[in-house]
Amino acid sequence: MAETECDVVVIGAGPGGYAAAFQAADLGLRTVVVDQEAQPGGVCLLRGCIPSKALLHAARVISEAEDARAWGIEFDKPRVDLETLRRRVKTIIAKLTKGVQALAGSRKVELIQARATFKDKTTLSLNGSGGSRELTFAHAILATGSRPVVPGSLAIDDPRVMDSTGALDLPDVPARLLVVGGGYIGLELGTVYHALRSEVTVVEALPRLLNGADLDLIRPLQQRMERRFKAIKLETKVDKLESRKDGIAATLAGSGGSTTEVFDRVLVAVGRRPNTEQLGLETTKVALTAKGFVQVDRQLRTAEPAIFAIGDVAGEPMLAHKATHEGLIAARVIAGQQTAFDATAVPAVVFTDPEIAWCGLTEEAAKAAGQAVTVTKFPWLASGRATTLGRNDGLTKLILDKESGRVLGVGICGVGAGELIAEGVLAVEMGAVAEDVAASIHPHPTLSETVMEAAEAFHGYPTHLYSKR
Amino acid sequence: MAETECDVVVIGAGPGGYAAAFQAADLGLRTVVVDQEAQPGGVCLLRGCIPSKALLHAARVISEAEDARAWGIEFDKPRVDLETLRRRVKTIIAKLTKGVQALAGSRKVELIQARATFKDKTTLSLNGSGGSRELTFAHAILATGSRPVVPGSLAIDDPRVMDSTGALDLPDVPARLLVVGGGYIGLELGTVYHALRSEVTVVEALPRLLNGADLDLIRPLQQRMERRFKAIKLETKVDKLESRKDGIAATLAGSGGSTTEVFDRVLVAVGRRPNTEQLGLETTKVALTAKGFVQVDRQLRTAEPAIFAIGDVAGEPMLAHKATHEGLIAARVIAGQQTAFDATAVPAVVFTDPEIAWCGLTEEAAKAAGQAVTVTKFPWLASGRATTLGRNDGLTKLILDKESGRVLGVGICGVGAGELIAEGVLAVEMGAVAEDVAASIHPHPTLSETVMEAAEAFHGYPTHLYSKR
Amino acid sequence: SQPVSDGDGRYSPAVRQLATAHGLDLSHVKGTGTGGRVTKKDVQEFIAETGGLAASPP
Ligand SMILES: Cc1cc2nc3c(=O)[nH]c(=O)nc-3n(C[C@H](O)[C@H](O)[C@H](O)COP(=O)(O)OP(=O)(O)OC[C@H]3O[C@@H](n4cnc5c(N)ncnc54)[C@H](O)[C@@H]3O)c2cc1C
Ligand SMILES: Cc1cc2nc3c(=O)[nH]c(=O)nc-3n(C[C@H](O)[C@H](O)[C@H](O)COP(=O)(O)OP(=O)(O)OC[C@H]3O[C@@H](n4cnc5c(N)ncnc54)[C@H](O)[C@@H]3O)c2cc1C
Repeated sequence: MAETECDVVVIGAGPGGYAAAFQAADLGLRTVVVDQEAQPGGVCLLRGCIPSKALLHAARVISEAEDARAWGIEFDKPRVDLETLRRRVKTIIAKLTKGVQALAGSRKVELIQARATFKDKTTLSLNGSGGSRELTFAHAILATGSRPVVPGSLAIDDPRVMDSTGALDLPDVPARLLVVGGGYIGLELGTVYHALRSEVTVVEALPRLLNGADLDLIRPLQQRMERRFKAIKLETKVDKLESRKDGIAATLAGSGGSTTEVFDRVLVAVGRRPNTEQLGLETTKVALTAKGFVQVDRQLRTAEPAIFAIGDVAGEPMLAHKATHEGLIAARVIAGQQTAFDATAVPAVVFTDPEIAWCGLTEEAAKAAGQAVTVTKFPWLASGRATTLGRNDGLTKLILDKESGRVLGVGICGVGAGELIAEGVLAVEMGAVAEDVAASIHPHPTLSETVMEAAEAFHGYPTHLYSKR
Repeated sequence: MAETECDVVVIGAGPGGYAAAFQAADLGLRTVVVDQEAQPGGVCLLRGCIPSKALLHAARVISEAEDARAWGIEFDKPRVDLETLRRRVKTIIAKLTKGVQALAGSRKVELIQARATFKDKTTLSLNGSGGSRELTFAHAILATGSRPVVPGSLAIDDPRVMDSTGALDLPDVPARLLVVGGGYIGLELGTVYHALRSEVTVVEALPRLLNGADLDLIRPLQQRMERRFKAIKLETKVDKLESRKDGIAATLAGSGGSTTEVFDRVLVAVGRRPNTEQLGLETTKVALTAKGFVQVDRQLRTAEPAIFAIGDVAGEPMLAHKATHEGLIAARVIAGQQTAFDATAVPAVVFTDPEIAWCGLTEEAAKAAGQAVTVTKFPWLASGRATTLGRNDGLTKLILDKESGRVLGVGICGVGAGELIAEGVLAVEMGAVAEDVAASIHPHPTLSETVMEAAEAFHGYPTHLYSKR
Repeated sequence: SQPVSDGDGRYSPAVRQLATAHGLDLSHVKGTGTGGRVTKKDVQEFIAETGGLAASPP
């Protein structure tokens, strides 16, 4: 094999790409990362996880301050300075992106700002501001991520119609916001704008929000949102958007017929599409799946043996931590380790208020597969900690193997669910049974006790719950 | 054996006692609980965990609203209506205590309000408002808990000198509060009063706060408190308290000599003592340890075979979840199950801002025992989630067996540490090794990732941390 | 050799990775952990003893 300029080139500096590159370098490989953006971090850092969670933190502070009235702590409505808020988010992004740069530097990972396309299966051409060049590699990791989809019917040329990137820029706080899509991105951003005092309407074509999560977990969230948002319209489609002086007129078609409502802004958050185009993949043997993702095996190897793919471009779930984990595995495989992706539980978190988090098997998936499971539940109504927070709107459930009690899945709705699910993932991965979780002493008073009490329900009664059997 | 009136009598309806009673009833035993209070729940519910955490929630809302200024969310100082706040806490307590009553009812556990003393090893005499009676039992579980200690030198007859119970009553917000004792109760209540705008001074006789926690975990908390409180004085003793018109004059003796300062109120939180007196224990074979706790074996059995003891009265750590866990075990043993207390990790949480939580082996304990451990750390400075919260003041550490990487202990300082430690407990109890924790996919962006990244440091470098070795 | 564990798949990530790395069939490894669970140490000792003889055919 001819000498190449690097052992590994990673295309895309998102959470998948930079994790893969760092791991490769740590394992002694000469590693280069190419990204077209000036700052590393990918969608997650620049226009995804990080800015959305920063804004959701601000939203939470606002809404908790409102709720504090019932505690005798009365705040007047806050003055919101959008410019400072935007700057704060930018500062957070800058801090993290500089962190990634510094980590790359100390690991001697070269970061190149350029757009990469395959010239052939061992050569990339890089087009950057300084011109173009070629780069030969022994291995490539494709980590080009995904981008928002805006269906043709909604793609009108009006800046008031935004995708998630536009909404995160916080151009203003629209009096009336329409969120098209009841997935996590739409609901999270709807939560942000609601806290900033937009009147929020969510429409979702399916009969339910958050496809993939169990319905009983969605209920507490949906109930709270129904009280706070203007409307949540399920089984409703946006047929048409029209620019008007006074706003965007949206034609909403639901079971009850079709109506037209006017909004000051519209957020379209109906899905994301993998970035597989204009990459020169046709010069390689890399193949795509029916859904348009790059096809990979458990070692993250594409049909072209020297090329790997990870993260959003390599398939669902399109989540940062899945990308990172795949990145680490791909790098290890390239470094010669015998390893493969074998995680049984990839957690998903919806950072709304309350949050929803789940991992492993869901109750609905178990039912669909005809799997014999026992589902135990602990409602947060019975949680001391939830009561001290004034937030009894939550539910913790375990999906257990009917016979052995083995933890196959965990689902949580409630404030802080995104942190609580980590214990669930460990339980699933370790092959814990309900008794293991029940016998682990959970500190009092915490929300994590709800996981323990749900586990206690497998063999007996949880201390704080009793129902005749 | 003569027929007794009940299979089990539990003395004390705290988190240890009522959990034991419920478990006993669930296992088919005729169970009675005796408590001198009108409401069940013990110290934890009436004047411990629950009211303190409710007030800490209010404190957190106040302090987050202050911090939100940096985000462009400007709140004016809130109006605090102490009466509403007190009522809110009472409502929370009432809700939970009614819950315990309802759970007792549906389980057919009889609750008797009376003071219990042993007449002999099978008979209690109960003195209630309606007079006295006797109760014969096959087994008794002593769950009488503990009470605050106020050293003689500080026990002056002035209502401005309070113990934790007095401080939780929120008589007013003193302009100047002295907290005697740098343990968790003092620091938690100091945090509450600080948020309500008291100027707080903490004195601690030892050279450190929070004896038992690793010093590096305490540092972020101490630094924040040093910025917010008036003073934290270590190696300082309160020699004398004196009632004056303008306040309580406290003579503080430290390394630099002795000074006298005047405070509007003083909270004495220097320790708690088990309730073993006036129980008629001398009519039984029940024995005490050198420290004054009831002596029990791993089955929670005292020297008197039919009498068990659990919770605060049965030894350190005096924490609600330890009491509950012991209660469950004692009830199972009485019901004939072969079981014993064998938890390796009892977590401890300090619900300050930031929180501190730890479980299993601490670094200091490992060092003291000469145990070969590897300690890996992940500072929250490198956490994306902590950055989005503006709360990089945290640290996550793992204490790992040097050879195998087995997780022996976990320590966390940072916001939400009390919830995060649950994963640590499960890891220790399941015998997880660092790789298990590292390979479990933690959702992004969450604080739980810091546990994963600390685990990654055992074999290599965490993605978000790099230091030359 | 005969499987010695019931192979219910209750293997921790570290155990699974080690088995993948050595191409081991874990049902041949006897567990000494809680409830007979196979620990990483069990796998390491098994490999040391057998030289990885129980490798499953790919
Ligand atoms: C609003 C929003 C909120 C989200 N919140 C969360 C969350 O809370 N948690 C979570 O887990 N996930 C979240 N996600 C999803 C998450 O952002 C993605 O799953 C994650 O970023 C995928 O990482 P990746 O490494 O696969 O690619 P990406 O992060 O998409 O990065 C791909 C990179 O490749 C670069 N690139 C693409 N093509 C080329 C090329 N030809 N040449 C050079 N560079 C190229 C791009 O510029 C980009 O920087 C969110 C997404 C959005 C939009
Ligand atoms: C301010 C404060 C905050 C705390 N915060 C926490 C925390 O966050 N987390 C945590 O884990 N722990 C916390 N604790 C400690 C926790 O409250 C105790 O560990 C726990 O209550 C012990 O439970 P127990 O069942 O042993 O007894 P207790 O809760 O002390 O209950 C004992 C009961 O027995 C009754 N009793 C005693 N003698 C008799 C008798 N002779 N006859 C009849 N009844 C009798 C008492 O009235 C009482 O109701 C806190 C304590 C305080 C003071």
